[in-house]
Amino acid sequence: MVAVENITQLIQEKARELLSSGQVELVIGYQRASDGVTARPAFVRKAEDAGKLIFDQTCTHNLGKYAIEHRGKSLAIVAKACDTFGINVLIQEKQIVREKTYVIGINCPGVVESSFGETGDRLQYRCQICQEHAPAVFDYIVGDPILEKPLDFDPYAKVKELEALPQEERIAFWEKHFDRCIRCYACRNACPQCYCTECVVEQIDPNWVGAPIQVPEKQIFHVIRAFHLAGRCIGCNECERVCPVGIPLSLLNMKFSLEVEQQFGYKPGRDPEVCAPLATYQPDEDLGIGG
Amino acid sequence: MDIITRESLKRWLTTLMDRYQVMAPVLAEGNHLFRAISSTDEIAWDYYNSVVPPKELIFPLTESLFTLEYQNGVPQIQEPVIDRQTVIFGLRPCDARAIAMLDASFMNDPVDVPYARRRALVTLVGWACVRPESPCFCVNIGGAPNGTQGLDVLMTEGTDGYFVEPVTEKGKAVLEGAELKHTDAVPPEPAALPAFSTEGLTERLPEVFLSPMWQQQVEACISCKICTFLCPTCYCFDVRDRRDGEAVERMRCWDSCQGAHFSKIAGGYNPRATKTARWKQFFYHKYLYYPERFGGVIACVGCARCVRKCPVNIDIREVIQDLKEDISA
Amino acid sequence: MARIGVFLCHCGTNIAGVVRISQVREAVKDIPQVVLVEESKYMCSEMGQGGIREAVEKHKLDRVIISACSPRMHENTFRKTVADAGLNPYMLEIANVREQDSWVHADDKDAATEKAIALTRMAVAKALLNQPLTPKRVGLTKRALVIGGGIAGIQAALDIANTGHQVVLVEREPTIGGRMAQLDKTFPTLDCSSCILTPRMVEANQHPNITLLTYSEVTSVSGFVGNFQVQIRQKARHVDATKCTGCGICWQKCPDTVPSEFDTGLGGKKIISIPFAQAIPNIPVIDMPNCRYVKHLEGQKEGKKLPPCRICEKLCPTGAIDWDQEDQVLTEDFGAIVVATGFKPFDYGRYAEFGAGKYADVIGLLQLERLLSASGPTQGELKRPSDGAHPKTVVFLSCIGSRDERMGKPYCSKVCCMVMAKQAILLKDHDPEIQPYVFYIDVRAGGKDYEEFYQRSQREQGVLWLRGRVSKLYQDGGKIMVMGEDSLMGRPVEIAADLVVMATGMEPNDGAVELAQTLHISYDTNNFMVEAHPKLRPLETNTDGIFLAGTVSGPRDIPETVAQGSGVAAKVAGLFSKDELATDPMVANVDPMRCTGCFLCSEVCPYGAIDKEPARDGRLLAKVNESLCKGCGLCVAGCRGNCINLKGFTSQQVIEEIMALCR
Amino acid sequence: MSLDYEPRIIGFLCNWCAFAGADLAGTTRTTYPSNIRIIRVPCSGRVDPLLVLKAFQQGADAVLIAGCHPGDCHYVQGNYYARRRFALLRQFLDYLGIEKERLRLEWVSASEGRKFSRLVTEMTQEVARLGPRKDTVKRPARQAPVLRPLGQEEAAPALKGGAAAPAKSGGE
Repeated sequence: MVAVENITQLIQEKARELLSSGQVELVIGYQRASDGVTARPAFVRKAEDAGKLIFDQTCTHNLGKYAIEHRGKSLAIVAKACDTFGINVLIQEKQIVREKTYVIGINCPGVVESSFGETGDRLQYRCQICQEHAPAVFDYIVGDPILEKPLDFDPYAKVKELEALPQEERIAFWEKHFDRCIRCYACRNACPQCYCTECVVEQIDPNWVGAPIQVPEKQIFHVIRAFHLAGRCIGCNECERVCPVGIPLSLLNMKFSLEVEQQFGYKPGRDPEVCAPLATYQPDEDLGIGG
Repeated sequence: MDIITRESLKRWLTTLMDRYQVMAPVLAEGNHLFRAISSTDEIAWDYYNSVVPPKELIFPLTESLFTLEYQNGVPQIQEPVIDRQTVIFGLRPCDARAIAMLDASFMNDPVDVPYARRRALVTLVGWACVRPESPCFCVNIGGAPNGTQGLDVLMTEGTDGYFVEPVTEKGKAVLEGAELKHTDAVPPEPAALPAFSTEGLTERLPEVFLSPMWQQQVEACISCKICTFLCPTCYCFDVRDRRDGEAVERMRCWDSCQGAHFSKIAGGYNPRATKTARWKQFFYHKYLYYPERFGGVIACVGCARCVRKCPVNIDIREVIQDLKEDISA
Repeated sequence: MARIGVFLCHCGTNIAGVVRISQVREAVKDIPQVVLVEESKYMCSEMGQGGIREAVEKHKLDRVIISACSPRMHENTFRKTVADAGLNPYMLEIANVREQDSWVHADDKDAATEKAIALTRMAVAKALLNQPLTPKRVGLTKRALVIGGGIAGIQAALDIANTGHQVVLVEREPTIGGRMAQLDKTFPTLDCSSCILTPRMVEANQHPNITLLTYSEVTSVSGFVGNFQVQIRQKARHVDATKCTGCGICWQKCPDTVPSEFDTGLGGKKIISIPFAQAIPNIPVIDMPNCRYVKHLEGQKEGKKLPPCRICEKLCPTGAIDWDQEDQVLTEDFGAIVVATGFKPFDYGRYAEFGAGKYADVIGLLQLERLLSASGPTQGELKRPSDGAHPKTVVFLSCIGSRDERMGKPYCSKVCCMVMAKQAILLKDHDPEIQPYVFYIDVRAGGKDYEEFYQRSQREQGVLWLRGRVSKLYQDGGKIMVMGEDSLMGRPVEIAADLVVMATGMEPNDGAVELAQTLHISYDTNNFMVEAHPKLRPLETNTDGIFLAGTVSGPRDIPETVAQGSGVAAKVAGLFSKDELATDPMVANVDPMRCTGCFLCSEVCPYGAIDKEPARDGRLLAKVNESLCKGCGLCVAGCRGNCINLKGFTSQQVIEEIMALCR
Repeated sequence: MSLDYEPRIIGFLCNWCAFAGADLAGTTRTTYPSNIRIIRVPCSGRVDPLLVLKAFQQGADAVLIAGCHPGDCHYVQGNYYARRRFALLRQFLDYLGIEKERLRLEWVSASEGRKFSRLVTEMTQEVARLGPRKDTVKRPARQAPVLRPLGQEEAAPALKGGAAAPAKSGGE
């Protein structure tokens, strides 16, 4: 793994400073998990507790989720490069107030694949394809800048492979995966971009999806989830990470990312001032619609 | 004690398939799950435990309770037929014990008919855990890696086959025709698990209901339903009607106290609006309410699925620890 | 439980001849909530409607389904019917079994019947969720804004003012009058344009109910019919209107001259000047960038020494020159807005083959008007721009920027043919030796006395009309060589012309699109603003309270434009005859329990109808301004959380419709 | 017209252009296949993609959304948003196995009755050619396999001494 001790130390110091000066009332970061090897979210309110904060390549969680939960408070949040894109989206969508959110941005070396009690050196796929290791928004930045080098492979390769399959195989592919879904909604709830008071898939009136935990409903749920993330998903891949039954959700999100990028030339979270692709239009664009 | 070689075991299972639907752990895209099998080759012999507990085979994620249909103006009510004899093969003692707990809640008066029907048709052939590892903690909560409770047959993998221990008459019946050989050898003892005690928890939970500890424990909770859906002893469900033209199908689907809207009542009031309140419900149900009703039995079997799969590593073992400290404090 | 009455219309044989009504009756009568199924030969007839009214009362119906012609046909009729029967008019649903069933599936009675059943079931399914809706009532400001001080705007302003209502007339230029003021004479009567226009200008200026805001532009519009708030920027003239008497000393003595827009660049104007003699108001404007004093001041910054001038200031008897004057922004309330921003002539410079505007003696219609006009740069003496010589051979090219896909101008500008005829005749009047040639594609002479006028130009004046296009113009010494063809004779024609006139078509004025966006009204692919209905509502837009007059919505001649000005006035007067307005109750509404305050809704709302309202915890949540909302439902589809619904088209209702159709 | 497969097509038509266009097709007696079922909406921009998903879930073979031509939207810009939404959704559904041909957004003005009927004819044939849906989004008509009148089977017995069922310790 990349050496990140100094990052841990800098985060701790900054947290201490922010809390003792009263500039923020809460620091959201990472701490060591109960398995002793991976990380989990930490919520620090007292300067003396700042010592438990850590950062290493097991810090995979996107903490933006909690920024929404604690909206209104003045807080500091530890955010990897991709997490800061999420924060931008939340600012764009008026879910958090920039001024009240102190972002401790990290020049992120990428995080590794890990599960309870297990971790290793293998970068997560989303980090293998990452080409923006520097935070898009921050008040304080830690970690050495990372040299961006062009990918020698197509980040969307997996999506395109699937696209290339014959229809029957694609259907079979998704059926076999959605068959395992138990509608625990972990994918949705882990997503920092999902913050609806009452998600449409749980609404009874109107009954958009229906309660049955069966393939049609499960599939509709996943389509809606992915569609509602179209032009908003910043690829943190929390959804896929938390899925207990290993559904390749990134293949759904990345399909939309691909389309949004190709059709509208838009990447979410880079600039909160830019209008989201589904909230704007070009009068003369064609998009293969209308005859 | 009797022993059966792996080969005869396979033969036996294959013959069972004529009379029974055989469910066993299989590897589905890298996830161990219980599924109906048509060949013993599908069985994941090396599995540790299934992601989704086998309770889903008796208490399905979604089941149809009845269907109401207008037939020339007259409403007709029909219910699904449940008549399939089933063997669940290879489940772990913790999950079998959990099923016994589900039985208590579903089959006591008033009896939950669909559950009872399905349950009556199921025979449980379990596998002892020979090499249990942390975070499993069955031994600390009244279970054992080779416990027999809830099982009809217990099998324990040995060097030259599986030790077979019929537990119930049902178990004996299902073993008919199995090529068992007597042996003097004894099943291997399971590896030891880190020990901690859950003594006195139940009794003292009422005192700590208002402790700030609960809030701290679940600060990171994202209100997903993993812990409850993967819990072998959780059995909450939601009853919904599905309309199809003028026909209505009433179905029940798994639900979870961890879902933000689970407790919402007519008019929109939600008595468990905070995740702390929901988390407390989860814990109190397992460690206080259930025991109060069912002879002090804690409705947790220490399978640690919740620990392994929690997206934010809320570790019930830590909770128990905190609780002890909080109580002693 | 709901009590639904289903009424099946035969529409004579229009429906019953194809759809087996009895089968439809059988299929719907067993729906639990349906208490009554009735048929009528013509449901819209007085008898049919009477039947519905009786049934509603007799059977205590709370919802009515009418399976008949398109709701676009009779929805309002039947809403009134059920309202008369004491039901809320919105408890009605119509199944479109004529236009969208029996008439299009006449070849397949089974299919048509099956579809009629499906559509009727669908209507029932939707109606079950209908809620009584009641329009909201709002007051209105009986004061009109007219944008554009051309003849259309002047006419509208005068006619509105004469109904006793206040009018503000906003004109971008320093004077009102518009294009008509630039014309010499008008066809087919050949009466002098300014002689008939200027009295109207004066009248508008003196009318007690009219406020003129010249040299002003509308910068923002908010609000809705009856209650618009409009911001108007009054540009600085640097002449104090309250002091200026229009004596004219300043523009007589001002040392510098620049090309005059009014004279289409052919003549000059002083730096401080009025556009033309009869300008209203008669108050000059200083062309600051070109003014010596301003240059002097700027020079000082860079340390240069330039003469300060300030002659106008020194000579002005009333001290009206005000160098420090700044733009004023006024905010005014109006109940109605008339858009009459007119047209501009097409830029013939875009035709490379015609010299791309390089040849001085190739001019447009408007330039020729100025050259012919007694008040023009040449005092009406016809001199060609290049050398001031008197042209003898004048060639007109028609359809310049009209009926020309290449230029993205597929439409006909309607007046050019007549203008050419008029100008050709005028040329003859000026100098009988002139020989006008007109290259035309077709002659469009639709209008009272127009054809006769065109004939006269040929017969009495010997104007030569050649049917055919001109392929090329090029300069040859003092001549402009015109290469064309006479398609009637079927031979090429080459004419050595002294002056070539481009019959430039009409296109919307600069800033028309921006204005349309400011007003939230739609404009077509040619940037002409769009009428609510091309035939039946030619003066309205799709935004209530905003009206169109004149060439802003398409090419027109003066009579038509004036007629529209008066027509619009009638519309405005009609609007102002009410004391309060009812708003359409089919509007969106936000569920504050669900709203997350992301305001995606307000980003997609075309009408700015989403207000921000603080919730208990201080966060801003969306709230629909029902007076602004037009019920398009963009916000509904835009909202991820399904926190917004559209009354009359709720998601629940559409889902029920889908389920009814998919069963 | 007879097809080897009779598809069910749900049409969401905007009230101002497409729905009027469909009416015009009727007024001019321009016939087209009856497979389409029309739902009237104020604007193509009102059509929430979730409604389309609902239609597919309920078993529609295809969905047509028709609105005013770009620039002609009665609500100025509704069809532009619709265009973006459905351009994305089509691609995505195709990815999941619902062919692009099954979801179309088209422009039909109030004067284009013929275009509408052409459109429906062509779409119906196209979808008929595709045949029934092969994806798994579609809800099967009924869930339970075999049904019998309620309560004919004797209810299962309660546990003997159920309360004691689980033992405190499952050890040996």
